[in-house]
Amino acid sequence: MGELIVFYLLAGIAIATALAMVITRNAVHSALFLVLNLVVVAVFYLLLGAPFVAMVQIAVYAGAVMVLFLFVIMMLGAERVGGATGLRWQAPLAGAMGAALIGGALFAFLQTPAGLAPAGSLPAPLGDPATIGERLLTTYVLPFEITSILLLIAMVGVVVLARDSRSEGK
Amino acid sequence: MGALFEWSWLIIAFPLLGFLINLISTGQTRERTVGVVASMAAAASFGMSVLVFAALLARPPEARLVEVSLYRWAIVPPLTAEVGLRIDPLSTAMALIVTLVGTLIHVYSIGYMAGDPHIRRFFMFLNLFLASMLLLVLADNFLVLFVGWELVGLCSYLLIGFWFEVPYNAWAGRKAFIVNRIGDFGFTLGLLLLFWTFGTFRYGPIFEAVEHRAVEAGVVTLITLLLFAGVTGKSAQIPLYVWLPDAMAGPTPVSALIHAATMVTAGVYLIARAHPLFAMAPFVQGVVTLIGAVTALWAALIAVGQFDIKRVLAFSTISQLGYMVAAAGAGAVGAAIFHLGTHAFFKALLFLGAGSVIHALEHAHRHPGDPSPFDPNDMRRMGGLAQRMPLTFWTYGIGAAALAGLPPLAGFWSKDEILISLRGIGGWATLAYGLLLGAAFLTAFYMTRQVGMVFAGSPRSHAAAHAHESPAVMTVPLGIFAFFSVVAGWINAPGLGALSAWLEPEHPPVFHPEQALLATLIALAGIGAAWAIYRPQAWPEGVEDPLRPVLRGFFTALTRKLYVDELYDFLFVRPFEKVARGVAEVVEPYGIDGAVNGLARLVQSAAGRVRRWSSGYVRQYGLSVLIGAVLLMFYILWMLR
Amino acid sequence: MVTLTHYLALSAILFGIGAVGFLVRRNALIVFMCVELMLNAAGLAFVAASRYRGLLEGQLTVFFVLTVAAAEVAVGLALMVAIFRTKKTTNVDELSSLRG
Amino acid sequence: MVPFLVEAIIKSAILVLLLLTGFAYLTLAERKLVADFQARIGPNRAGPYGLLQPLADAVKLFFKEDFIPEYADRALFVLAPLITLIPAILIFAVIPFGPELTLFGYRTRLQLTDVNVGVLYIVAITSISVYGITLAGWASNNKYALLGGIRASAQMISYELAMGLAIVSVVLTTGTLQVSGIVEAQRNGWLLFLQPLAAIIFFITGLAEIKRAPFDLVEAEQELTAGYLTEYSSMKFALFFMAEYVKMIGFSALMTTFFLGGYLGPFVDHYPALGVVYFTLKVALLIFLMIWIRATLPRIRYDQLMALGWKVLLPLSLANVMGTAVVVALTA
Repeated sequence: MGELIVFYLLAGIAIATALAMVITRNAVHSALFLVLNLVVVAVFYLLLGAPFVAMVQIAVYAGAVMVLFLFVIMMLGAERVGGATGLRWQAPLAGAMGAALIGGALFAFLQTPAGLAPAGSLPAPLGDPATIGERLLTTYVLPFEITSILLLIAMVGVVVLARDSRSEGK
Repeated sequence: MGALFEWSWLIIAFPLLGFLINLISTGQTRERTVGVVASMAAAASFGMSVLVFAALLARPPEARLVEVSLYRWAIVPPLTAEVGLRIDPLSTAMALIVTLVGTLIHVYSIGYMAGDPHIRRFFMFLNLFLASMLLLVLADNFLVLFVGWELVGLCSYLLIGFWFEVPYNAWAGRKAFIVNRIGDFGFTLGLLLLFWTFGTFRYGPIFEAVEHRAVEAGVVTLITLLLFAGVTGKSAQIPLYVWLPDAMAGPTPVSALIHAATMVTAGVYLIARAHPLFAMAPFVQGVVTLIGAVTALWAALIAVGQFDIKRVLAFSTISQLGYMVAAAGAGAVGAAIFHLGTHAFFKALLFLGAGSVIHALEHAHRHPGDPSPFDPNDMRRMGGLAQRMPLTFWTYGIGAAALAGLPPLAGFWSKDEILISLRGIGGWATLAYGLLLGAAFLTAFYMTRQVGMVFAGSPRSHAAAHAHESPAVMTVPLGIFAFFSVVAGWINAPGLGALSAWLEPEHPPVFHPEQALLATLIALAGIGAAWAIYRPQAWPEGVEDPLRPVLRGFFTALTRKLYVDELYDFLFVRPFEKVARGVAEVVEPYGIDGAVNGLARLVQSAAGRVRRWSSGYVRQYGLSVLIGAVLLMFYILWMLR
Repeated sequence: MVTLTHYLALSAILFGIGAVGFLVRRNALIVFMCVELMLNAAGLAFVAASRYRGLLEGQLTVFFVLTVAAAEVAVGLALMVAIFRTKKTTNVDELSSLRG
Repeated sequence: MVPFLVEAIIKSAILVLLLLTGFAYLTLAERKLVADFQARIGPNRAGPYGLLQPLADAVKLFFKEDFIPEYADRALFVLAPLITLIPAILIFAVIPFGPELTLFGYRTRLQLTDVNVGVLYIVAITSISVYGITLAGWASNNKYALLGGIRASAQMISYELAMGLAIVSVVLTTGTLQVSGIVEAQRNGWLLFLQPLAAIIFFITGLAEIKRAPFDLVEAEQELTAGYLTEYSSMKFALFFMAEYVKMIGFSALMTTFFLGGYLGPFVDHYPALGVVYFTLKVALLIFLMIWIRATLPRIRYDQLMALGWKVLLPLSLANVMGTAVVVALTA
């Protein structure tokens, strides 16, 4: 029972922050709501026995990715966006489609009896950093390495993209 | 010792490595380095062949078969294609001949090709050529043999057309390739039929099945006929010999390589290799023997009427190949390979000698700066070179004598053995025997004619008068080849019989004194007849060829190669061109282009309408994706309902 | 009793909100954030499934998604800065020069 | 469940109380010490030896006018000090102050929680402590404040990398992500001696992370007036001030835990309470060191700061991680 209350409380916060993020006019506020949402999801990860992923989520998403977002927003002064749009009809259609997506998914999940099964007894070391580390460096070492190369490529790409061509050669 | 065989793939790998090194080396590499690398690769391959040969020799005769599995190429049930090597007396003998001759030609090429701007490409192809031939020879199954076979064809194309800036050379390369393709078409069919019949490409199981008579003779007849079609292409037999004379368009070392070691011998090797199959099809054996004998005579006849120094040798090669094919067809594998080996030496010698002559003439011509067009291959512009190029003359003379079959030179022994092997069989073999005797006479005749025209008398052109001996890097291989042309025959001389003992221990070579006498007499007759016509005293000033007044119209026919090219042109090339032109002028513009253009126009008009969807609004694209996802989801839900 | 369905439903709702936000907002940065929200929702589903199936792979997937998302954000934001330099806007509707 | 909660609440309450008083007297200690270094007397009017000075400061700040600029983002302007303070306090959740001991017949660990991802937790919390300052700068709607905020976050992000890598060296050496495990691994020798380079890097980056001198560019009056603090006054300013000093304590505690053997010391196994004393002494020593540095070194320039972070500390720490990995792999 307590578990359910915690779940609904957190789920409420998650949905509220997500909605707030989409609705609010100010991009900085949006970013902060997203940070809140990410932190709530990290708490869910903790509840789900995945402390490692939860910590990585906070460190990477909240600590790095969203700070980057804030940076760019503040640097560009892009809190509020002006200008015209030629897609006035888009919003209602998008809303309807989103509702259909959520509705269909909910319908599908509620229909499936397997999803209602309670959590089985959890093997103790699941989600424990040592287990994850071992698995990453044995079974999934190839994707792991590929990821590292991907990060390197992204890094180089960002340096190239962000270099101001006007200041080149100085 | 067994471990050595595991490394026998190095025989193929060395020239391939040379090829790769020269491939990746920069254009700045000194040409000397390029040639040395290629020659070293060939030499290393020869050394490895010697080692493998020695290792095989150390084994008792019945254990002289080693199969080395290298690599599983592809498994497409029921086909398992494996790359493996078969080390046995036949393949090692071939490998030795190929690598020895090949190495000497590589060395010779360093001198001959000096100064050519594309020397790197030349040596690359030369190495690849050698590697392909060795792959062909050492393969332990027909599929890999076929790979080598095709690679050899490719390399010959590349090398014949090496100086492709001259349209004739490119055309000659194309001709060689296309004519070979015709033979290969039959060969491919034969391979397919072979696999269909035996379920494998490997020699071992196939020969075993043949030995136990596990397959029908009719099928084998068909298979061998088809394989022989490939042989007529590669080994230049009637009716597909026409490419070989034009293959002279390539640089002279290439001609030597093609004639002596790498290309044309492949067909003979194939017959020898597939001998158990041919043995089961007596009809095909008869066909092969007769075609070989007829080719021998026919080509020898044409050779009499040629003026191009290399062209004479080309027809001579066709003729000599006829001997080998006839022998191999008659089941005398040992005799065929023996002749192949001796022929490799003296034909390489003759070609390199001819190259030396051409080289000298070209330089002599270029030196005084004569602007007039000049064909250094034309024997009518030569003469009197014996005094000016003594080394070339003497070595060339030895090669010619060996080819003519004068004892005790190499050609005498091997030719004799072929003739003997045909004698006792009777029937068609007797006919072939007769034809080959005729060819022997003509061989002696045209070789004497050539030596007379090139070396005897007085110079008939400015260039010939100013020719000088070639450099040592060219004359030394000549000397080596001359040495082998003398002694190579003794390896299988009566009483020694080393090669036969090696290849087919159960058939020791026989020696009939009366046969030897007959052959010698015929050769001497040929030489005498030629000398009577071509000796300098009998040659009046201003006459193109003293034989022309004797033979009149027929001589013209001979110089025109008996009109075979024209015949093929009329029978095949022209009709084909007509069909092709019809396709190009009617089918393509209206049928194919029409369809393509119509499709393009359709796409264009459709795109004009569809592009409005591409509004440039990212959000709209996103919406399309979402709509698609929602529809897909509901479709799946509906399916799972 | 919290079941897998609870988490999947929450994940679906978050994903839907992200999707709608992606389609409705015009600020490129917020559009981008909505993508992150969707990724995050998917991650939640993965970890929940991982928990209820007793498999570690779900968590590993999230780990990889996280790193990829980090790379993606870095490149995406750099692109956005570059675009802003020339176009002086982050309104996605004004970045439609690839119109057909 | 309930006893666990009660225990946690009691522990947290004690912790927060200690931190608040500790912070207050830390300000006094700093002023006194700096005064000594500069041959001054320092505050000495409020109470004996100025011991009541912190109280006086608090009262003064409390009664100042609480001013919010007109065009500021009000909500964030108010929240920013809290967002700054909270992560600073949260760090203490995983720091062990002493070994397991029995208090009033109740066996407990002098640590709020001993999770197996403690080190990751520390990294995560440090990484989000950027927000408060950045937001304070932005919400003030003031150029100086915004520049100060952006400078601060750039500084913190840059130095976080080297700091994280120094921590990675520690984790590699001890083989655990559990903070108590790292302390226990130092029974045979402090990591300061095993990983001197990592310790130095950690100390320098730590100074930059908490923006202590010589890395206090964020508050460089000559360039930015008071940086992100420009528009703040009264209690909100006090909260920022508090966060600064709590971070100082927190960083010293981390340094102690990672490199100075935490609560370990002679006889600690027999008298567990001694652990707390050792811990406090080590932290005090580090704080003294920081004040000393502040009183001694001049502030470095911004480009020097970035160059030091990216071109010296990051490569060094990377090299250190690599070396450590090789040694660990060879000795394993």
